[in-house]
Amino acid sequence: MSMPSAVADREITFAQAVREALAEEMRRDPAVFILGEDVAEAGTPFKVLSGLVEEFGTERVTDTPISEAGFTGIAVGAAMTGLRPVVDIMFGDFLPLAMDQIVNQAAKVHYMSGGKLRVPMVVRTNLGATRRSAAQHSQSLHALLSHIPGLKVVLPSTPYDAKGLLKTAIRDENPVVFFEDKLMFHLKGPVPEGEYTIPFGVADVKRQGTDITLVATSSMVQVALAAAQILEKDGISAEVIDPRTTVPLDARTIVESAKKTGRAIVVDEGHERYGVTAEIASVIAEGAFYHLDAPVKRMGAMDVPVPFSPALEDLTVPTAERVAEAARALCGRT
Amino acid sequence: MSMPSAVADREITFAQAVREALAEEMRRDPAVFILGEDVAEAGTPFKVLSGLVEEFGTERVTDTPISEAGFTGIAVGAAMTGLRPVVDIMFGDFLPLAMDQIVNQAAKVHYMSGGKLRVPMVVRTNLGATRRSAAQHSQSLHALLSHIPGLKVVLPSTPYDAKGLLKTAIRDENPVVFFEDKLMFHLKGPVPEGEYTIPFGVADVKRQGTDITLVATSSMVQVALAAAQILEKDGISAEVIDPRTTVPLDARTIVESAKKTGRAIVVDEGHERYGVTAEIASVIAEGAFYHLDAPVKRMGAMDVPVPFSPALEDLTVPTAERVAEAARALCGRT
Amino acid sequence: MRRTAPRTETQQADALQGVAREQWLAMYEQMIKIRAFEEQVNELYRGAKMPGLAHLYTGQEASAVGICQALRPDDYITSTHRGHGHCLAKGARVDLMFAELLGKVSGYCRGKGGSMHIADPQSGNLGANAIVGGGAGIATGAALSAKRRGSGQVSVCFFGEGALGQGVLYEVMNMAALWKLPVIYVCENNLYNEYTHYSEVTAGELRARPAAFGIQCVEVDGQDVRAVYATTRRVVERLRAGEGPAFLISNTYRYFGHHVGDVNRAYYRSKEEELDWKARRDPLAILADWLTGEGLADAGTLEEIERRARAEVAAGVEFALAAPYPDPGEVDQHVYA
Amino acid sequence: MRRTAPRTETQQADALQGVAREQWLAMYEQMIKIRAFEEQVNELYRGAKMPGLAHLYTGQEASAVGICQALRPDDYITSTHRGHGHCLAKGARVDLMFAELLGKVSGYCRGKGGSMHIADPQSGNLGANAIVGGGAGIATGAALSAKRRGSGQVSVCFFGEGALGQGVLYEVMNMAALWKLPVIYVCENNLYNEYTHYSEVTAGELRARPAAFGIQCVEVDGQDVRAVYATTRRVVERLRAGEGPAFLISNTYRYFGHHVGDVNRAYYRSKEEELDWKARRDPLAILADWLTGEGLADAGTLEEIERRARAEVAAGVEFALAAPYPDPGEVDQHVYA
Ligand SMILES: Cc1ncc(C[n+]2csc(CCOP(=O)(O)OP(=O)(O)O)c2C)c(N)n1
Ligand SMILES: Cc1ncc(C[n+]2csc(CCOP(=O)(O)OP(=O)(O)O)c2C)c(N)n1
Ligand SMILES: [Mg+2]
Ligand SMILES: [Mg+2]
Repeated sequence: MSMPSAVADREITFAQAVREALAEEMRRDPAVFILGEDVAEAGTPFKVLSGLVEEFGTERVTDTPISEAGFTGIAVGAAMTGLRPVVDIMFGDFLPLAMDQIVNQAAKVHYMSGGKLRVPMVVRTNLGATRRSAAQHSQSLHALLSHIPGLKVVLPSTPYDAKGLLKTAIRDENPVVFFEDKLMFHLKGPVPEGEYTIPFGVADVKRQGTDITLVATSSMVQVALAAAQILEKDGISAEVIDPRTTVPLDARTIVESAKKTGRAIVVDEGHERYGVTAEIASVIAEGAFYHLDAPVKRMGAMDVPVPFSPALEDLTVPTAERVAEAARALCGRT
Repeated sequence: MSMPSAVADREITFAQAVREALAEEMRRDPAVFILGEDVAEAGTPFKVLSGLVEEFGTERVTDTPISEAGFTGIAVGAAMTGLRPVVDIMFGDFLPLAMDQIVNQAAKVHYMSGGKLRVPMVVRTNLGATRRSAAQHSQSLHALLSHIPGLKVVLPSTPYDAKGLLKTAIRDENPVVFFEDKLMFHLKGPVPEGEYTIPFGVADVKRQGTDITLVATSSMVQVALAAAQILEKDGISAEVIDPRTTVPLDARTIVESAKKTGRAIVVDEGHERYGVTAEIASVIAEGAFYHLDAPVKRMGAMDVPVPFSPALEDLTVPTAERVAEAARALCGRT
Repeated sequence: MRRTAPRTETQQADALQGVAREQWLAMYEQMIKIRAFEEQVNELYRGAKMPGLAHLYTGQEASAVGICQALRPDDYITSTHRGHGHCLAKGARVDLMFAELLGKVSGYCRGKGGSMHIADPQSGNLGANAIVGGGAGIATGAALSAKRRGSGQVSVCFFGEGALGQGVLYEVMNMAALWKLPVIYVCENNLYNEYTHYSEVTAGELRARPAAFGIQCVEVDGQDVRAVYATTRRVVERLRAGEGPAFLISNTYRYFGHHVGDVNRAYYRSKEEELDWKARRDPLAILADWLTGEGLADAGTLEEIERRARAEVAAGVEFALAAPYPDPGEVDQHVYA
Repeated sequence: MRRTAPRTETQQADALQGVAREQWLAMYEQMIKIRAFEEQVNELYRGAKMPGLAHLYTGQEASAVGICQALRPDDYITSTHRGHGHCLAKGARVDLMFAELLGKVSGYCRGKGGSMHIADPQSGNLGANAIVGGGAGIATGAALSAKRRGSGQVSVCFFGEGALGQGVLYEVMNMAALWKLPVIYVCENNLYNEYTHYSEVTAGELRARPAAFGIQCVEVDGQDVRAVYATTRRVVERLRAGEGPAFLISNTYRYFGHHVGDVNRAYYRSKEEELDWKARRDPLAILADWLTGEGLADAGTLEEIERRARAEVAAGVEFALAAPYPDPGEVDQHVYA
């Protein structure tokens, strides 16, 4: 069950948290295995999986050819027949290559079979720009997956959440798409030694506040927290809420906060248009309609392919300063 | 330029309108050609393209293998080098197979090349459930495409719009995804003999009204119009607005209408969660914030894979009755 | 048109030794049951009693039956849009299939799947699939799972030759070969992808496709259930011995349209071609001739079998017509497990 | 390790007749320019002057140069994440490339593409691509376009052997074969997909992959620019004659890491292997040896060429470092044409 995220004696990185979750689950359940490109000896280009192949062998940490559709499809079949694959899609940008397997197969098998077949698999992948990797290695495509019934979508924003949510994902009986923020792998945070999981659909109030609600996902949680600090100096008390899973979405916690504060900004690194900010903003606008003092503000990534040049790339993603500025405007303090 | 859609001496079906648009553009510009499965002699399973191969030959109406990714990719390359392909994706459900070509290639080439390369291509496909075709042949996936910068997304709702918008799509210098409603192919409507095109990003007010705004797309426009008729009997005057393109979106017309009526429902056949209704609803909630008398209501398809059984399938899609009911509730008339 | 299988009579005779008369009769019964089943599907469609469409397996019966007879009950299959034959041959019940086709809650998928999505884990059927090539990943994954679990199961991936257009098939064949997975890719070449002859959309030799991954390929006359059965048995033996995947080309023909409404077919194939296959290469006739020729069955026995099969099919239709639709509350059940 | 190309000396000699000394020297210059270019890229990376990463082409120079020398300026290429060599060989300018790598507005893509997306329609370069196999569709489509327009152009699709994992490659090869498109699929086999030896993820024989579609395959020693050039010339001739697509395996080796930061490589390949390739199969040394051996150039000439190339590269770096970044207003330009 969920635990307060701040209480722990040790700090580990986000990458370590992911690795620990995998290792613990693989020890617990021999059906769990990892499939993906350069996951074994290389431990992925991000080195997130380093050491796992040494403990579990290449049977359970298996390098694949560069065949995202193929190995995701293989995972679907393995999941239907008793295994619990964790598939590694090296960059979230490559999800479109495996889209048919995820959207038309994994997400639908349980329903189409009237509940007879199950697909307990995890697709681990990532999101996030500002790494100077250009348009095909920088996307945050979680909105696409969140739109498809049958999938669950997880967006951890701290080492603590990453570990607890990944363990839940692996134990879930459904296909779960798990997005890690590439820029967060080295971020350290408190993670207790002991076993814990975090339930899906339970938002985490990362910071309490009274004047405005900042709903932020994944990479944008730190941005929102930094914005809240800036705002504090201006005498604006911001509440930061991290939904942690877009599907299922903890609409209640989000709406209650917006009702309390009367103002809300939704910050997410996916493109703004037809993205996650649209869903959450309309959930708030509907649920807190009679309590809102200002329109809900959406701040997603710009609706442009991610540019390579640092001079441009940094403009495309919400920053603490811009979020704080928007918050001040919403609070009538400009 | 846009013409009033009601004025024309003849009525043709939606399928005929699509075929006319293609034939006219192919006559006008030898660079235009069609690529897809069973597009030639068969004219597709829906027979929408019947007769084109006879006029233009198999060089310009070309049957492909069952290779959605492959032939979409080929179209991207052809478009970059002087041709104007119109790709036929037999069911919108197969878009995920071509997703990498659309999302990572077609949509981004112009931007990544700093404007040097262009991809003037059209992906013609369809949407719509209630044909008893089950989960893999019934999806309305236009939200996924609408989320990706670099793509334009078109959703015609009448034969008139289909013809004018398809001609615009073919002449556009960008990749355009064109969604036809499968249930509408036999629908007849007025289409003038003469040449016309319809600009993107211009919503069409399909019906004027004063009490509530129904924003509806594609298949749902007829549903909204039928709902408006029901509502008229209840003394509620509904305005029906068809954005016609989700990208670019004519936010102004939509917001102005909502400001006028003070109430809005967004009706769309895509899944509701993280779908098109979310974007449009939040555009309204933000833009008309100070004019709304009630929260914007979203009515998308249920967030379930489309079930086969008629007993279930019909429950998943908004109907005129349910839209009218929601409108009455919003207007405080229950 | 390729109609003979490149196997030697001796090999086949060897493989068939010890196959009892009862088994041949059982295959005959399965084949005729499939045929009768599809006749009823067509009737239901024409009588507007079946929602949507269906793709009939008629003409291809020997392929599914010969292959599935060589499998264990717990071996896996994945099937296609043209899947009724595969499902029945692997052990699905006629009544529950009809119920599914009519969208009834008593159907295999509670009416949620329909004709193109029959799944029956009990008989090893991991589901028909409406995406061409959609079973390729699943079947290969099931083989991976079987191998890891050491269960000795094999996995059979049925698809039409049209699926050779799907890239994912090559991706998974590569991995199956690398990891020596016990999967058979069964390419049922009925000559047409919908309304297009396969040769117009398929470059090179079919057999060269699996060869590209070092996968052994066997080709068989898919109208002769004995050939199909004998070949599959040999292949399955090799798979269970851990020798890695195989590719089986089963040359066959669909008698009717691509789907039930595809009636005017002259623009893509000739009436003569259809009549020729029916007259000379009918799988039921071929087996019946052999059974009677060998004195393993007389006309009466075969008629009795047919009567029984037809009765089962008729009862299945009755059952399905009378069965209830799912409750509206079902609509959002089974989205998540 | 496969190091010899299966061509006969006679064939090569024939093809090379009439190639002037100047052309060999030009190839030498191009190769050394690519090498010097990549050295500078590495320097810029280590000096934290280049944003992001880059994948160096060092060691593979003969492949891009030999192939592009056999092309017309208006022939098309598509390139990969390891694309600098292809782009330069096809005619890109050093300064504009560096500017792009540094995210400057004077770069080929106004700084929007970076190392993995250099595109230069003027030299026929339809773009490097950061999706493995991402150029397959584009190159095939360009060939379709060339054929329809009757332009006589050919299209060259460069990719690493890792792209053999991508299904789309098989889909487009099938269509290229069916429609006899003038496209060459160039598989630069440098033995590694990132950090994994290709043999661990590639079943069967490479040559069997194109054979699956009836596409002719030629294999060449990618370290010997003369062999690469001669082979490509023959292949291009066949393409221009309308004989359909070809597949060219160019056996080569990358000297450095998968990307500039990939320094500790011992877990996937040995130092000895690297040293051996550099010592015995260096494309620059091989050409230099031949040129001097044949008396076509002396050490002084080659040094002069190298000096010139290095000067061009140095000037390019200077230019790029001094060039301005794009204006913030550029960020939402070129989303739509
Ligand atoms: C990915 C995909 N593309 C297209 C279709 C439409 N479609 C359904 S069946 C079919 C032809 C299949 O031919 P084949 O694989 O030979 O099977 P057959 O119908 O002959 O049994 C096509 C194109 C589909 N279902 N899935
Ligand atoms: C579709 C896709 N999957 C994975 C990657 C990550 N990736 C980049 S390069 C590479 C290895 C490519 O190997 P190869 O094709 O042999 O080219 P090389 O790097 O050897 O030139 C991988 C896996 C990618 N860019 N695209
Ligand atoms: Mg077929
Ligand atoms: Mg390589």
